[in-house]
Amino acid sequence: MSLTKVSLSNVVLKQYRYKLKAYTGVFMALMVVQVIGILLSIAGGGSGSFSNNVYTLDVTVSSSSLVIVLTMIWAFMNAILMTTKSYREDDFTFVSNRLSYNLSNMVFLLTACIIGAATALLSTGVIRILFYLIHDVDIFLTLTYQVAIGDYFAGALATLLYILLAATAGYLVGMMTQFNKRLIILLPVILVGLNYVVQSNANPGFVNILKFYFMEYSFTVFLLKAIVTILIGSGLAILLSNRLEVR
Amino acid sequence: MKVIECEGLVKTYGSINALDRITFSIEENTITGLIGRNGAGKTTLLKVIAGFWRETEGRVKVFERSPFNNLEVSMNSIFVDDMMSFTYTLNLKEVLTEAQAFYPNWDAKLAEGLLEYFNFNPRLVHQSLSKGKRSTFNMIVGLAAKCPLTIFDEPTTGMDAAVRKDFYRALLKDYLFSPRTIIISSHHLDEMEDILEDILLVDEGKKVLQLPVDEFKEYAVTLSGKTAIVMQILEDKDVIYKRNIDLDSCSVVVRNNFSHESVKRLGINVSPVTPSDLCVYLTNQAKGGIDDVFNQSKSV
Amino acid sequence: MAAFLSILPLIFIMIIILWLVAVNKRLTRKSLTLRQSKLIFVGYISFLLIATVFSLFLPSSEAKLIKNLTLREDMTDNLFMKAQQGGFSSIDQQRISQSWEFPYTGDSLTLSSDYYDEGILIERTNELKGKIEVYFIKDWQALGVNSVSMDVSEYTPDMDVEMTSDTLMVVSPEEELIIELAFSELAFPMKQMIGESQFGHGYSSSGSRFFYIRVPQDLQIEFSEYLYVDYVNN
Amino acid sequence: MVLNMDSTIPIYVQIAEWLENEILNGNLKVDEKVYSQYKLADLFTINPATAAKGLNLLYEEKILYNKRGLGKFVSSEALDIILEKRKNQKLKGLLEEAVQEAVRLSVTNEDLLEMLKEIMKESKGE
Repeated sequence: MSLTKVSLSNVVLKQYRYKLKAYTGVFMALMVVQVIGILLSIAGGGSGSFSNNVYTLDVTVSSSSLVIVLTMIWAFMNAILMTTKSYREDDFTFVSNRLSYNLSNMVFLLTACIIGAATALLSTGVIRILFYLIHDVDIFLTLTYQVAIGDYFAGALATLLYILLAATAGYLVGMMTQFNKRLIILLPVILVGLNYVVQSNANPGFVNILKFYFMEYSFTVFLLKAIVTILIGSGLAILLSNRLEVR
Repeated sequence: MKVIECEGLVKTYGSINALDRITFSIEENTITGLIGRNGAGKTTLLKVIAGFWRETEGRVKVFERSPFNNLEVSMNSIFVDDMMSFTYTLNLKEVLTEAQAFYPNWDAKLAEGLLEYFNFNPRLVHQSLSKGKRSTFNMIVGLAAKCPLTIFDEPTTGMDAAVRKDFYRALLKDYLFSPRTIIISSHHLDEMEDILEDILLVDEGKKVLQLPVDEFKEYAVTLSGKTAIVMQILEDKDVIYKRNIDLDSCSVVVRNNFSHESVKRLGINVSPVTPSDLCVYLTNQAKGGIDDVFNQSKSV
Repeated sequence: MAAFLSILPLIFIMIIILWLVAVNKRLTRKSLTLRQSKLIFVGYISFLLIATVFSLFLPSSEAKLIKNLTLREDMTDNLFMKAQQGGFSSIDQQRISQSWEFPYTGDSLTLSSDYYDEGILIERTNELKGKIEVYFIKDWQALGVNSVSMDVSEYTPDMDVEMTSDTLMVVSPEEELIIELAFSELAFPMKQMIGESQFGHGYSSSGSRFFYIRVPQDLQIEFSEYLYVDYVNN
Repeated sequence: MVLNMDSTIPIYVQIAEWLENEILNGNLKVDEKVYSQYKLADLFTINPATAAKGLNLLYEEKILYNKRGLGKFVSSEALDIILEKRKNQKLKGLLEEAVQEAVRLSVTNEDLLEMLKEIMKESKGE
């Protein structure tokens, strides 16, 4: 029998398509997580009150922020799970090497995150309707911002990038622990160490890390920061897993 | 052409050498039986060959390539064991369709035919199958993939005798139809020795023997007779295994590299050793075997 | 410790989601096939899409938005100023939400209030003899939420006045007026990209309402210093 | 057509013997093509290399001859060779056993020969 030549992209594509069929649980989990997020958003909402001596304003704010945060956690968790042994064994049943395994995982995660971001953004409508139906309010204000289409897309992309950042973090953490179980203990140490490195006299380190992303108001710079982080994280994960033994 | 070449291959876990400087090669289009006791390093060796595990030392070449993390090796080989896992979202038939996408030589007709022959409900999920059925399904995947290198690691786990027989028959027929390099690891040599071409016997991570089955069968003979007489002629012979039958008679397994006539003339019975017995004798860690344990406990 | 407590719910949520995701794999193992999962998920997405379309038609008109605060006529053209210039009679009658009339023959009148500390205009006039006219004028009320302003005049509470011997007491309604306001805001990444502050909401209110009290020309008026009382320039 | 897998005789020898029997029975005639190693492998569920070894055994004994690219054929002298071989081997083997048994039973060579002559006489007389 003659050897079959292979192209990496071909195998990655096949694995990716296989994963779309195999990992439906990921999307079911997304659904459950987002439904929980929607219900929590309606129940709690962000609220505040404001008072002058004419009247007291009782405010309930609805937004899809919580759904997005939950989707980020979902992405983080799923990325970790995808690095685990049981998922990996599924992969290496058929043709695969570490690189194609990682690349197809990443393409799959990217797809899942795009879907997650899209559904998270779409949940705004549901939240708004349920909010309207459930809360007995005097003033229902839906139009708070005059958002330019461009800004809206920037925001949607930023949402996706946040979810991707969470997924990358999860994937890297997962790969580290797969690579060596002892790295689980090392992880908090690294975080605390990083905390010291980036702390300033005004803020502890982790606040600075959060600020690095969350307080970046320039879309271009945020895009750059997020993409570079994602690339570094994915690259590290690939490097780590390249020495990983499977099955 | 040599499909697999190992030279001084070492695989270490902590301080244990699962493979200990093993050197051998496997020719193209042969069926090799990888024989050894539990923990002899069979699975480790196969996983290194399949590219799942990385060798610690030495050289391993599959299709003249280093197998670890090699996509081409992965594409041209399939590793079948009872731990094979398939996604639970796809039923058996769908899994076969997916597998077809991965393997260019995939024989869909064979896969479907075997699925039907072994009475599988194609709408079931792999996880819901019994152990034996699962092994059978894995075997179907392994055969239908028609990979130039097909590795079966203990493929018959859980199969009943009839299915095992069918499996060996199917394997042989498929091999005749599309010759390829097949490695089967097992500790049930007697069941499959007929379809094998070569036997690779490993023990404690080392190669003990690699021979064609026929030569393996003639590798050793049992000499049995009066202990005094048998002992007399053992001088120039390689003793593999010794067993006392009773006080004054014994049977000894020796290398078959002498003329039987002279021995027979002394009234010693010369009989062949079955390959599976020979494997046991060759890989006995404690010389003497299980009997000694009982003898010792009696003497205490 | 406080920082730890604040991330505690987050950890809690993470554990729940991890459980969900992990258990999901086991749950779906038996119950859901690929086709079923696909169907459910497509259903979920269509539900979201339909809801999004519907949400566009929600009545948001309940809020009277003020497009540009400074441009509105009755805000720039303040009624208080107008009345102070002696233009009370020209004020739109609809703006006068309440009026009272008290017979009064004393020489002096004391003004007092419970919480009210906004404008009181007093017009001395010869037209009135032995009585006092009190008008409550709702000028305007604007509520700002972040960058949006809306007119909430209709929520300005009605006031009451009480006359006891020589004191005119301005009484605020017993029950505090509460405006229930709900609004949906953009998710944090959107706000971040638009540059809006992510933390907290900015509320502002501005507006005016005042009492216009017409008294006989020679009535002596006394009031505590915290009342803002002005006289109409005749 | 079933081989004795548990027999002490190697499979390839059994294959060779089976083929010899086929020739003796007249199932395989002179210059007729014999089964290929693959056909034999399929027939007996054995490795084709084992089957080839059996065929080779017969080829070396000149019972079969090779036609390049076509396979192996029954040679003209096959029958004679087989008969000769069987005589030599089987008979010799039986006699060997007889001698060994005689040694065990302390029967002298002369007594053994005497016994043989008597048996031959008896079978001739019948």
